[in-house]
Amino acid sequence: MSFTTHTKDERRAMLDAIGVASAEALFDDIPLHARFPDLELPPAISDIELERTFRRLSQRNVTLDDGPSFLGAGCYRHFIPATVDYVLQRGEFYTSYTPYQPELSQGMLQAMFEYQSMICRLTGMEVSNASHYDGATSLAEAALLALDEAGKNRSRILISPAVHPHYRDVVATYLSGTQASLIGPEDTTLSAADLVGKVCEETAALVIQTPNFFGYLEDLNGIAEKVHARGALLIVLVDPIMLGLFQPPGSYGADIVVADGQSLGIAPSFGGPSVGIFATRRAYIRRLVGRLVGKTTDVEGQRGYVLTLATREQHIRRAKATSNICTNSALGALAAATYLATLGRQGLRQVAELCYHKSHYAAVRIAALPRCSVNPVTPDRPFFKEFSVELPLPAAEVNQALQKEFGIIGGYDLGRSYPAMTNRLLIAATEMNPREEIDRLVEALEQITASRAVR
Amino acid sequence: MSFTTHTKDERRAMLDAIGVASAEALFDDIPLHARFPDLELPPAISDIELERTFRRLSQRNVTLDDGPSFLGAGCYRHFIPATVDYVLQRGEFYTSYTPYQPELSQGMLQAMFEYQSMICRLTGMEVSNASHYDGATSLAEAALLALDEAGKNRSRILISPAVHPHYRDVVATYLSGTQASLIGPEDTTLSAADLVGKVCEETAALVIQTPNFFGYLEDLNGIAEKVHARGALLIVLVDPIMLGLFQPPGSYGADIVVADGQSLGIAPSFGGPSVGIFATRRAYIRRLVGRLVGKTTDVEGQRGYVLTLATREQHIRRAKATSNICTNSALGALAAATYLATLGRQGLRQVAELCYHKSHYAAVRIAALPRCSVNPVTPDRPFFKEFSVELPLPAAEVNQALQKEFGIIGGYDLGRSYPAMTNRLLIAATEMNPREEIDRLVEALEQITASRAVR
Amino acid sequence: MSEPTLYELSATGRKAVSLPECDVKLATIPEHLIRADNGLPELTEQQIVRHYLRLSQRNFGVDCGFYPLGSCTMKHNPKTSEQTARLPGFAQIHPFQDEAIVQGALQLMFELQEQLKEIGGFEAVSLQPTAGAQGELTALLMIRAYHAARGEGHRNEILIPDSAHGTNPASATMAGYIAVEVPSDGRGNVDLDAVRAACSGRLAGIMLTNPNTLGLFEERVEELVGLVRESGGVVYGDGANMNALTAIARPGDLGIDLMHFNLHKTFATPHGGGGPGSGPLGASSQLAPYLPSPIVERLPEDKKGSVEYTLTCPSHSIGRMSSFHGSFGMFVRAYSYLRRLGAPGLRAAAIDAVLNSNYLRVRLRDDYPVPFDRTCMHEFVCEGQPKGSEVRAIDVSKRLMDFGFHPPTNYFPLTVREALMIEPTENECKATLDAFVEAMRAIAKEAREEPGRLREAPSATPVRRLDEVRAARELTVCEPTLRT
Amino acid sequence: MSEPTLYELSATGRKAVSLPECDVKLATIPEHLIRADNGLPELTEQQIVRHYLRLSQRNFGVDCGFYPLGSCTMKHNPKTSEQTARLPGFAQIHPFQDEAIVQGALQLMFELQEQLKEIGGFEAVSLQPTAGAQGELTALLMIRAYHAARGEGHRNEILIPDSAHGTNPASATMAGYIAVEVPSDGRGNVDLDAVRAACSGRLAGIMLTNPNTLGLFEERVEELVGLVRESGGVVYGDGANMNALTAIARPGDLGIDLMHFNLHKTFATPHGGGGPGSGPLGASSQLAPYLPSPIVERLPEDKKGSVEYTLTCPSHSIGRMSSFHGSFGMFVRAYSYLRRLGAPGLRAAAIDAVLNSNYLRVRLRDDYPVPFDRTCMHEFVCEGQPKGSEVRAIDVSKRLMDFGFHPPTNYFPLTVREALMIEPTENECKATLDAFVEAMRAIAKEAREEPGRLREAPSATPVRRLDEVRAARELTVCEPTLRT
Ligand SMILES: Cc1ncc(COP(=O)(O)O)c(C=O)c1O
Ligand SMILES: Cc1ncc(COP(=O)(O)O)c(C=O)c1O
Repeated sequence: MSFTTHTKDERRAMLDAIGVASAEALFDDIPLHARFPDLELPPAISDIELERTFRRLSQRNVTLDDGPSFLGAGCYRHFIPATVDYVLQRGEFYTSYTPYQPELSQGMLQAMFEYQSMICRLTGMEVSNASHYDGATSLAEAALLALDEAGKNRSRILISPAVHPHYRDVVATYLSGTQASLIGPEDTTLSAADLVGKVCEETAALVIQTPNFFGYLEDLNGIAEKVHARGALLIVLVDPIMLGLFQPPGSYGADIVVADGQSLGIAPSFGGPSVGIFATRRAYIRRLVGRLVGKTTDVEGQRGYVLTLATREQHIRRAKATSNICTNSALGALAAATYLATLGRQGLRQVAELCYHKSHYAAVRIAALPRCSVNPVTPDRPFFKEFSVELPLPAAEVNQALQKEFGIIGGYDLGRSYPAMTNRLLIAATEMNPREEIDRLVEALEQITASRAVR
Repeated sequence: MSFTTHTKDERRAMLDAIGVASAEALFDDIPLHARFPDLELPPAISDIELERTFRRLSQRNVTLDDGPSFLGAGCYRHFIPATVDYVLQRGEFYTSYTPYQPELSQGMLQAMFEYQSMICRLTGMEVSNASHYDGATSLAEAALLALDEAGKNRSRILISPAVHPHYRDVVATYLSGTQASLIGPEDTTLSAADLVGKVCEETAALVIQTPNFFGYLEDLNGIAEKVHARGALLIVLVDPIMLGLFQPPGSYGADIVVADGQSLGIAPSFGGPSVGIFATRRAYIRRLVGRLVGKTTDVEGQRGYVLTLATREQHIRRAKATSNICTNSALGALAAATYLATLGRQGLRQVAELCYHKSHYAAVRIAALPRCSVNPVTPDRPFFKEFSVELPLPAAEVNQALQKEFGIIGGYDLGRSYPAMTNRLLIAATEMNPREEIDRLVEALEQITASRAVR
Repeated sequence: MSEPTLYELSATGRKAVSLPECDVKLATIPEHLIRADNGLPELTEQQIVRHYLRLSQRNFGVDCGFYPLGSCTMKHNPKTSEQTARLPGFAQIHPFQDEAIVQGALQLMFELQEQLKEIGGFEAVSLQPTAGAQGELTALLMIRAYHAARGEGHRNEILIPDSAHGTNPASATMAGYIAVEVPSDGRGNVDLDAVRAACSGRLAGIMLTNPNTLGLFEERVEELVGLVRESGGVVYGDGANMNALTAIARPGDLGIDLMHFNLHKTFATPHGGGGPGSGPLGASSQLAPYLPSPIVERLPEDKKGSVEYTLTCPSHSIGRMSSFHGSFGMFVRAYSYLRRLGAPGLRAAAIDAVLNSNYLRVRLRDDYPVPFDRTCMHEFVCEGQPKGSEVRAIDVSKRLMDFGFHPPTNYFPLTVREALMIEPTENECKATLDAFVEAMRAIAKEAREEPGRLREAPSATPVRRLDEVRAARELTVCEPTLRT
Repeated sequence: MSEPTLYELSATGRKAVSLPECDVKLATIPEHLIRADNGLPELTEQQIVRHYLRLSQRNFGVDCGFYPLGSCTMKHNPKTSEQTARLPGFAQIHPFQDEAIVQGALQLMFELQEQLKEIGGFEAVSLQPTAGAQGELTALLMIRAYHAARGEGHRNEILIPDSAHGTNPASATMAGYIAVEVPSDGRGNVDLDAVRAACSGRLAGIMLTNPNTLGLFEERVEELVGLVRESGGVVYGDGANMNALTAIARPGDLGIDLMHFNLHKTFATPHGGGGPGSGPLGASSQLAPYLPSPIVERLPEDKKGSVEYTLTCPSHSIGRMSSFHGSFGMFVRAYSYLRRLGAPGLRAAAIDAVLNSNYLRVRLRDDYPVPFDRTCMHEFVCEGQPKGSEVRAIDVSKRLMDFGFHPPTNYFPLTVREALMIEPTENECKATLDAFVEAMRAIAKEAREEPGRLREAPSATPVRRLDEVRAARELTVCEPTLRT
């Protein structure tokens, strides 16, 4: 339907002021054959039907609240405190544009400044931008930054094979527009220490994820020194929840830290939108991508905040900008900031601890099942929140059985990304999984593997 | 859990300032035997458990969204535009107190002034208060006002037997503290015209509901004159949705108009909270109950709003106040105001029309069923939104079958209020019931009455 | 800039919603009952949103800042409760649904009743009353029914301390009682001698607020209760001040027969700009049979079918007090609060409420005399005329607004001249309390040195001081002219 | 009053959430990987709520008032879309759930794809890009892959009109292209001769914004498209300005090969203070095989099991552009908007957007010269230096704030001196437009008579004019010291 704003008289008066007979005449510049096409769109529905239609459509999806879920693989179910949506629903925030006019945007600017501050503390870095689209694009931009810093001769990004496969895809797509390329061995069990040896004079950066895609925590102490000694940068991709408890990448010399911020108060929402975290050293501040908020004062000396170093950006520097990003994920950053403020120092640590203990409990119990092995190949490496299970039958089949027979949303079928791993499941356990759910999963796995494995 | 606000040091400093050794010492005035009891309350649960517990508890209820519903009887499922909750979620509104300090409460005061204005227009009355608890208590207060105005000799409130039975209960309870009493014949089919003859020199007011509990529209033209001629007041209880289309009580001389405002943007919520509408003539403004907002100016001549005529109220007049009401239902009035503004002139009329047509469609189709009769006794009286059906078996049984076999929430079992009507169902159809739902109901009734009626 | 009214923003033909076409055969509408125009404004969704957003920004809630409004317990309203109450399983259920399909709602009500019983020390609780004042009225109607049932229907006096809230005497009148005022003594307690003198065969009961509206715990509460009971009266407690006593003392243990709880004070449900509230009523075993209907009961194990919880009517119930089952939406929020805190959390909350209040009392008393200066409970009352000045409490209040604070309650209780009643609640940080003290001290200084500044306050608010006399004289209480 | 930062409000030991005790056996955490302090602040829920409420009140959104920010299409964000996107069935689903249990989500994506195809006149649409700029980059990478597949990988120039948005050349660079700027002609169109001259064997394509950033429809668009196509180039359309053309003209019908849609402009999803957005990409049949993955496909009748909609990868896909399936939450909102309007509603919206913009153009042009003064589309650009004055566009903008309006876009496009780019959108009432005109005229008068007032503006905002130079010099971009 059309929501008429002007009365007939008003419309007439406006057309008269413009000097045209009808509003249609305003479109005379458009080639006649293409003007006013008949579109085959479904007819408009009323607000009542809209509500019903969308409720029904949404009910065609099984939700993560409907039963236990152990899916992770880059998108997690974490507790979201009610403060987050309270803040996100403030019209002043979510209906505003990028804060180009600081005097009318102090709220968002200060919130972004605080976001940057918390991200700096959490990652141990000196500078954070005000957000990127998501984790994968943050990583791609980090690679571009490294390539730029490294100069023409270094055109390889060495990436750990245990980096999230989607992220590797995205980086590869981004690099397809450059002379550079993404390289990395195939063996997903290689640790950071193994990879560092492969850094050479062509390498612009080494990319390590920790915990990696399989859940292993990488011990990165001493890695940065080696990478730097070989003239490359160290890019670390992290799970922000982990940073509540474990060493920040800044402490072991990372040059760029990127992460997906979905875990910080953002609903999974079928994978998007999320927020990309991007933090680096002060040395690279002029090469940073995206918005950056800085503190200043007004003409009366009052504290205030503005977007700063805009000379890096596309709207000023155009073809020479550090990136093309314009719209970012400010509201996601606001959610993350609210989340971090609400969880606070103790809370985030506690969440990280719960994830650690729950996933270990699940791993230990599953490892005890006769036909399952947990974290095969390298069972002794520390892990966080996620681990993989080798099953006696295809993971896809196990997931189906979990869903249909037990009402459980299983783990990520690693065969979807690694053809050699069709029998392997990646399982995540967080603070949202009470023990009883984990026990149900273990029992279900036991039954499924016992009854079906022999085929 | 306890949410610690003060640090240890702060707490110590505060105790020192007060001059006590411990916070417990502040309770020395309490008799020792009663001090610090051990309470047997369930242990505190974490926010994650809280969310899960409440989600599960809520899922033990079948909701009105889960399937067609035809329940009305004073609480209705109407469309609620998204603007309403947008407004209700504004912390500035819902976490504020009664606007005693107008300079900090202009938002709520203006919103209440606008609410009063819209209620006046809608009812055709001159004065509306800023809300009462709900429809039943509004009616009780209207009765008290009438008794007060009528003077000592008139101590009877004559109430139509077709007024909502719960409302009659509430009025009776309220009157139990007075010398007055509630009277009325038993025959629920009596119209206003029939009742007016029973107004006598003991009657303070005649109370008529339109549409009445059974859905009949009362033609009240000319009634007020007769009531007034006999020295009593006319109190009219309405469905506010109806006022979008039908004559306002002010137009036919009502003295007090009351209503329950739940239909105006408030979720059913198991029956509460709602908002009580209370409007009257200007002549009774000093006898009005509850808050009243008036327009004024500030010292600079700016327009502003304040609570006015507080001398009627308990906090000033104490034992001589017009009522004891203090907390009212301001947020409910805000919801109603937002609803009325959003629906607007055309929208409310359209909703009323839809209710009218849908309920008539349902009535006609059900009347055509072999074993059901619609609006028995007086089938020719006009009705709105609701009508009753005489069934060949107990309404309770029919409701059960509707629910269990067809996933339909049926109508109100009139036997719950009128022992002689155990086979009668009160059915409401609103703009929320698409034709297909009504058809499903008709079909279900046909099957149920055919298969079970012979016992 | 003042905000135009909805009617000023309206223009013919605008719509903010789109409703469905009628999908059934049109019925004949009786022409003679139809109106020409329902008088509502016409706006776009954008206009509506902006209007209310701007209005909201002209309003001050606890979410905006410190709100030490005495007697109102302006505590933080947890955001999780707001989400919980909006779950479709709670918001989208009808009071007349078959009990078998609303067991979750009934269980919640039952458990809330149980917890309130335990907290108050009562035999039974009805959730029916929709606010504190209605809880009072309900209690008084029960007392009336109770005496009548015992053949003592002639008892027609209710004692009410002079410091009581206005709803107390107003409720007494509505219940057909004569409100007999009893004075306070020199320590801020109810004057026991006066009570003794007022105890007669006409005594129906007493309405006791404890801690009272001075924020003081009745030092001889049991003696007082004893006096009333001995002469056949019922002791009603106004539970508005329970935030000082949760898990600290149970009114039932002190001999209170009846008491309403304010879920919108003690149990953190929002005040909503004036309501809705909820005023559940607790009763001792003698009074319990008179509680209003319905009450939720749990069926004994052997009787449970698909129905475990059921609505019942007490044996001598006075009847209903509201349209359906009371303010269910508030039950959800209050129950959520209770489950989040548990007994230790409730006690900690009460302790901090009392700690914060005493802290403010001692820090303010040099500038603002505290007439009954002893350990207070969750609130205290001082004189709003700073020492050495002539300004009035209202001026201090208005000036506080310029410092970003909501003022305390003014001119109540009536027993203290220029009363300022201050209730900080347990949620406030020391930093906030200290900032408030600073502001109050700065104002006291101003009051002595440049009192005009107070009388002209506020100046930092959306409007300046408003002319209440004019409002009452002109009585413009709705938009003056009909839209054309 | 400025608002303290979270760190300034923090104090040791405060908590705003209560997390469960660990209910499983504790595992050993590798000590050497643990950190001592994660550096987060510690606050109560009340502090957090107040902090963000106050910050929000220091921010201006479309919900607050008129926001004619050119090129940004600040239209009303319907509140129903916000509710819809929060339905658990949309918000609480994981991108890796089995397709059989997310058919509702896939259906929604499929239908959104279909509608965008129809509106744009394209063969296929991928919802993958997360914003407009990413849509551009995606398109350019597709063009690169397309040429490479045809053995024309040497084509390395992209023509970009001088009025183009900064993201266009920036995207070209990121995609490894040389951005070749083409000038505008005297009527604000792309200079066709310049394009002709730039067409060579090196031409990879052109990035065309139509209507362009002057708000003007390219008068000879088909000729222009023809030129580029003839020399083997691909025509990319920057769809940021589609709000002028929905149901009015389909870019595909005009020969555009690729175009991104801005759901956060044209289809009313909120801008979120800077994001997240969504930039679905439409493609003609030649380019469609290169679209990023995934795309939702509907299975033919005979192949459907429990799965009707499935994610697929186009045959020559360039790969992924974001972590999962794009900004799903925005798809829900945009689809809700589309279903609410339908084709007639979309056309009506475009018409009113253009009507409002032309109305402002003619009413403002006497005071603010409009360099290309012909019928504009949804926006227009004028000079922000009022006739007869010396003030700058930025001063006019800041002064507008004092009148309660958000300023237009400043200094863009670069082809107009002191540019003010004004886009009112279809939602605004005439009354608002008139009030804006009045304010602009009053400011023009001030600019001539008391220009100092403009240079000192704004004065009615939470802060006065801010020192951007200082910010860039000091570069304080996070809280300076660690909390102790
Ligand atoms: C002491 C006291 N009693 C009773 C009441 C009345 O409660 P309610 O406003 O919920 O009706 C109040 C409320 O302000 C109060 O402070
Ligand atoms: C014309 C034009 N092109 C491209 C963009 C970039 O879009 P986004 O901000 O979604 O990346 C914009 C946004 O401002 C724009 O106005």
